Amino acid sequence: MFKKILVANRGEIALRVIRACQELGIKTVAIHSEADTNSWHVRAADEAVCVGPAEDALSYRNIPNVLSAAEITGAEAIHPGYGFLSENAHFAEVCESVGVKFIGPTSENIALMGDKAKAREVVARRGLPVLPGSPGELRNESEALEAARKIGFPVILKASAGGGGRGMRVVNKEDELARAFQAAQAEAKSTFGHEGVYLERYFLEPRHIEVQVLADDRGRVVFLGERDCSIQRRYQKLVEETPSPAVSEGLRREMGRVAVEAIKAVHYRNAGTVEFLLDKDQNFYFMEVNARIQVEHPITEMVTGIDLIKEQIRIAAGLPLGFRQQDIRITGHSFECRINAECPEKFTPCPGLVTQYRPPGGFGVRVDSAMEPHSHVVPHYDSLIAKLITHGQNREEAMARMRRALDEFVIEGIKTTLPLHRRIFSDAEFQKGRVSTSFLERLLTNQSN
Amino acid sequence: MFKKILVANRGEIALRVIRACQELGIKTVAIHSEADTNSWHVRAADEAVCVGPAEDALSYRNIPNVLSAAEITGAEAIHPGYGFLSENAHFAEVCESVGVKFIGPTSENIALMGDKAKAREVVARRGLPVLPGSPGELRNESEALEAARKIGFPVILKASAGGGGRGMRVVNKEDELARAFQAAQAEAKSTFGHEGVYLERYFLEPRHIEVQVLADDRGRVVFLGERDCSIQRRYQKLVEETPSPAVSEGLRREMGRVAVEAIKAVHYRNAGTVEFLLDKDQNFYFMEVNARIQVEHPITEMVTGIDLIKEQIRIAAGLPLGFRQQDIRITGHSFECRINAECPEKFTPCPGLVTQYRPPGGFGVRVDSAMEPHSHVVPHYDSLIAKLITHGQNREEAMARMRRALDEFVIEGIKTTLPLHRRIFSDAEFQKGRVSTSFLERLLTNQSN
Amino acid sequence: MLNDASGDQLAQIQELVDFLKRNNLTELEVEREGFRVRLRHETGARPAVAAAGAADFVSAGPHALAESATIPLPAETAGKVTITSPIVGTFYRSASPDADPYVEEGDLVKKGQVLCIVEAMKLMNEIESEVDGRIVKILAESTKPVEYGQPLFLIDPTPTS
Amino acid sequence: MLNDASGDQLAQIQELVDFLKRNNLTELEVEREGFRVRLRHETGARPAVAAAGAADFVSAGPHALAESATIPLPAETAGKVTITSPIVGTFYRSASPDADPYVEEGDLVKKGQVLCIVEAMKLMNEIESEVDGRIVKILAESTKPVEYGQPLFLIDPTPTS
Repeated sequence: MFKKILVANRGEIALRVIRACQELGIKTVAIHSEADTNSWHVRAADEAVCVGPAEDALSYRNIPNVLSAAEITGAEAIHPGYGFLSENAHFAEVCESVGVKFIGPTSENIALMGDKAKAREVVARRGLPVLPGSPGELRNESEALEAARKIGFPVILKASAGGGGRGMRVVNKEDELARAFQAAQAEAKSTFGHEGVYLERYFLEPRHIEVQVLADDRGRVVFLGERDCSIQRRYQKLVEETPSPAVSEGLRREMGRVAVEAIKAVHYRNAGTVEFLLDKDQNFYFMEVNARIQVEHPITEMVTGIDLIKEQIRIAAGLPLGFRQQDIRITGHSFECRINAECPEKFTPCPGLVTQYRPPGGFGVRVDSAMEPHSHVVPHYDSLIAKLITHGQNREEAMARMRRALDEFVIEGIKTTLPLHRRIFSDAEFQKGRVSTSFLERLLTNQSN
Repeated sequence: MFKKILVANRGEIALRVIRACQELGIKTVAIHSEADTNSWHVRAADEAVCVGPAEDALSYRNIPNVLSAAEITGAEAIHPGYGFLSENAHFAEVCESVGVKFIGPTSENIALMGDKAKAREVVARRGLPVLPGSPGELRNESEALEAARKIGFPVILKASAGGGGRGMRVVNKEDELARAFQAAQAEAKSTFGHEGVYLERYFLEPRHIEVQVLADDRGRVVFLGERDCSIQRRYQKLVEETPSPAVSEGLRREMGRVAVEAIKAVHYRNAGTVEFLLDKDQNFYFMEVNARIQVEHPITEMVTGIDLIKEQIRIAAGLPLGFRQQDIRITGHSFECRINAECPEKFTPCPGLVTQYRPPGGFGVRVDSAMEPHSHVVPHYDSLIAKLITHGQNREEAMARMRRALDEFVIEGIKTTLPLHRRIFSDAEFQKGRVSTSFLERLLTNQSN
Repeated sequence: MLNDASGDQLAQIQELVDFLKRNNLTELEVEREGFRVRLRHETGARPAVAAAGAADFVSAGPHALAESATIPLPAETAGKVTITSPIVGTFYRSASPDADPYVEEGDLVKKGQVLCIVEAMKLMNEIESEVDGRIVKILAESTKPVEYGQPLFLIDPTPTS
Repeated sequence: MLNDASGDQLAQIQELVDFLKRNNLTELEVEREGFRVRLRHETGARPAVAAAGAADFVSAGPHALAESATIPLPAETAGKVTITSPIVGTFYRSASPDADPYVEEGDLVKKGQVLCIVEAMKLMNEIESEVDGRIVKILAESTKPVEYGQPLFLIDPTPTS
């Protein structure tokens, strides 16, 4: 096992990783920018190294400085968290070349998963259900048209290098395709520096279901149930739950089997998430693999009892998984709310001084946050300031607990998405579990009426 | 189900009950003394009534004012928490007579359980293993001597009406008995107003094991595993865990069976705890039934997923238990630390203004507390200010998590038992689970050497 | 600052208090030309938390009542005696629905004279005046619940010359 | 200060409050010509938390180093230029173990002159002086790790007359 790990991140996920290390008896090194000198994650770690100014490109994403920090502190491994360098294949490769263990998938895994069209092709070759789409990047409009005809309209154009909703175009009819293709290419080029675009079937009101997997060095792969991430706003998740109210026990086993097959097909290692789209007729389609620990990993921990960060570390240290598929038990139900420092109507970031901070407590309530009373929310980074997670014996209890915890949560001085979360949890359709990825847009539209 | 419940308590347990009510959609009424006007439990409730000045005899224990508060607010039921009026048979009886539901055992249950010698007699008559002792109160020295000879020395004299270590005397030899008997009687009289004294076998280094039970109106009784409460100082518990490292699966079933039999023997209703003494040879003896929810109930909740306060409310509302014995699953391991506002060396209360307060967070950590930043710990009440509870897949993980959470817990401005808890959790014998009720005294003695 | 008549001074101190709170200070001391003001504010979450808590909190029941009851200003109470409820119960100004109120505002009362009834658990508890004096204000509403310590009457005591 | 009309006074106190917060102070007392202002601000958990946290925190590594390094007092730095490390790495005062240090305290240096090396990932990064001047103080220890922004040299710049 490692003796010292450098945590190449900030905020709640840095603290999350440090806590796991502390519980494993592993020393930790925090890195930080000049804007984060007083942050909790810096104080929580055994050592801390300033790696650059506030701009993340010069600090948290500064590969030479991050690696130097590992070198001068003698850290044997780096946990990248999510975001920043977590899905940077080059970084994972450099880590490997200088003998620092990258806690995550291999650089080859990251590179392949980063090319979504190619990843899908590999998985499809195994005979697994893949979202109907073009076999790879589309070279021109006529290729796009041919692929769209085969798949059937409506279709959606996406950037190969993309994510987060950027560079996407829904096309309902043939005669809209040419213009949309050009626009998508241009946006992909300008946003991601790569104009590659692919195309897939567009579903109305689908659910976003993802399956958590763990894969060790010896080829053992297990899945830990699914997460329903349908509550999104412009592809940004706001609420997640597990189990999904739309997934039966049989469907769960089937999705799990496909996820494990897909992971094996791409020779994936460490923790990963297989994303599926679930249509109204309970058909599911492989979309991609998220090659990192995800923001919403805690809800899986709540229902399985398995500490995913510790498992990531154990796998990276070369240890075999300590359990088999049949050992995994899903107990109860869990929700997560992502509390962002944002104006709840317009979702514009709202940094500032937190004058009052009182997280909720009690049975079945978990808070993952690096906030403290009098914290400063700095404007340079992601606006996620706290993850509120509840667990209950069933969906109803976990939901009632979330409502109670949301009411109890006090954050003063800045605007947050707490009021929106309270609104979601008092919505009748949400309470019944009848949601799709368009739920939130509709809720917000009703609000303004 | 009740529409409105009055919570006749303060501090963490009042907030605990209010949270359960909120999750059940039940309105709450807080009561408070003049010293607690700004307390969290007062603000958390839907309504609040001041019931008297700071002295608890005139406020939290003031039966007319507490019942009037229920009357003027239209509360249909009263949850007494622990302490204060929770084991006052007269109060339970008055509640029943004025048509307010007392959430707890019947007044007859409380009266019988309050007379420990008699309760033990009733249980013994069922053929259950009871701590060897006098069959009831001892009228004089010769009765005491006769009983002691039958049982065998060493013996311990205890006040029938007692608790918390007051009025107890260990007697090693026959010629010490007469003087000890007189002293115990006198102390019982002066402390509890009743000179009744009984006698029982005294065990060296026993474990204190208690079994949580739930009993509904229809006679169904289930047990929810045991709690090991051996870490005590002068009969005040400081750390509890479940499952007990000293209890095998077979022993657990057997203790559970005896606990359920005992509960049925005394026609007990609602949540209760059957206390056993476990000797070094794995013999266990019934001691008493605690006729209330206990401070340490959260660890049972952590490993069973069952919300004991909600079950208390459901049972009081006349609902049958929603599960059977075979539905109860013990998952993982849980510890609780009682953080008191006390000087950690001498255990003298240490009230004052809390200048900094930052509870720990993250996976497997639960904090039950009504503390907030800038809270005042008032000197009038119990010094318990927070319960820190951890859960893990096994004892090792729950323990590592507790060490991590204890390190993370920041309470400034007052002295607390946090340093002592950190010390207990880094003790090698404790880590191995090799403890008895004399563990803590020994740890404290070693400290001063 | 602070060198005018006392009414203005209060306004000015209020300004300082607002300033203190706005800036989340815990202590503020200002001294000038023989005047010195020192303010301390236990920042504690009180008002903020209450605001963020359940909206129901001030919607119903005796708590709301206590909040909205006419709490006399410090200036009004100077030299006056406040009669508070010694128990929790329901406040009645008269012995029965048909009877006249025990006292009205402006009435002269004697020490030991019954001012009202607080009913608790079907028992009628007569509340007596603690002083000789004149009823300045009745602070609770008849038939409404009162909590322990809630102000019921403000009395201007007769000088015991 | 504080001898104008009261509105201005508040504005001035506000300035002090901002100053207090900007500098992360907990207490500030200003006295002038019969006026005195004292401010306190419970800044939050910083020092307390550090004290309550892991003892290891200041026991090892570059953080401890940064803490214990000779950080010049404000008075010492007035008018001086601090050369900080632009990267994370290991500080060397000379090109090789046998070589003489690039500079010593008291040396005159030219803008662009190499002052030291910071080694990172086996690469030797030469750190140059940003000004002409005299080395007042060397703030880091040779062969020890330095973090981004850590002060390395204090230079008294030559007046550019």
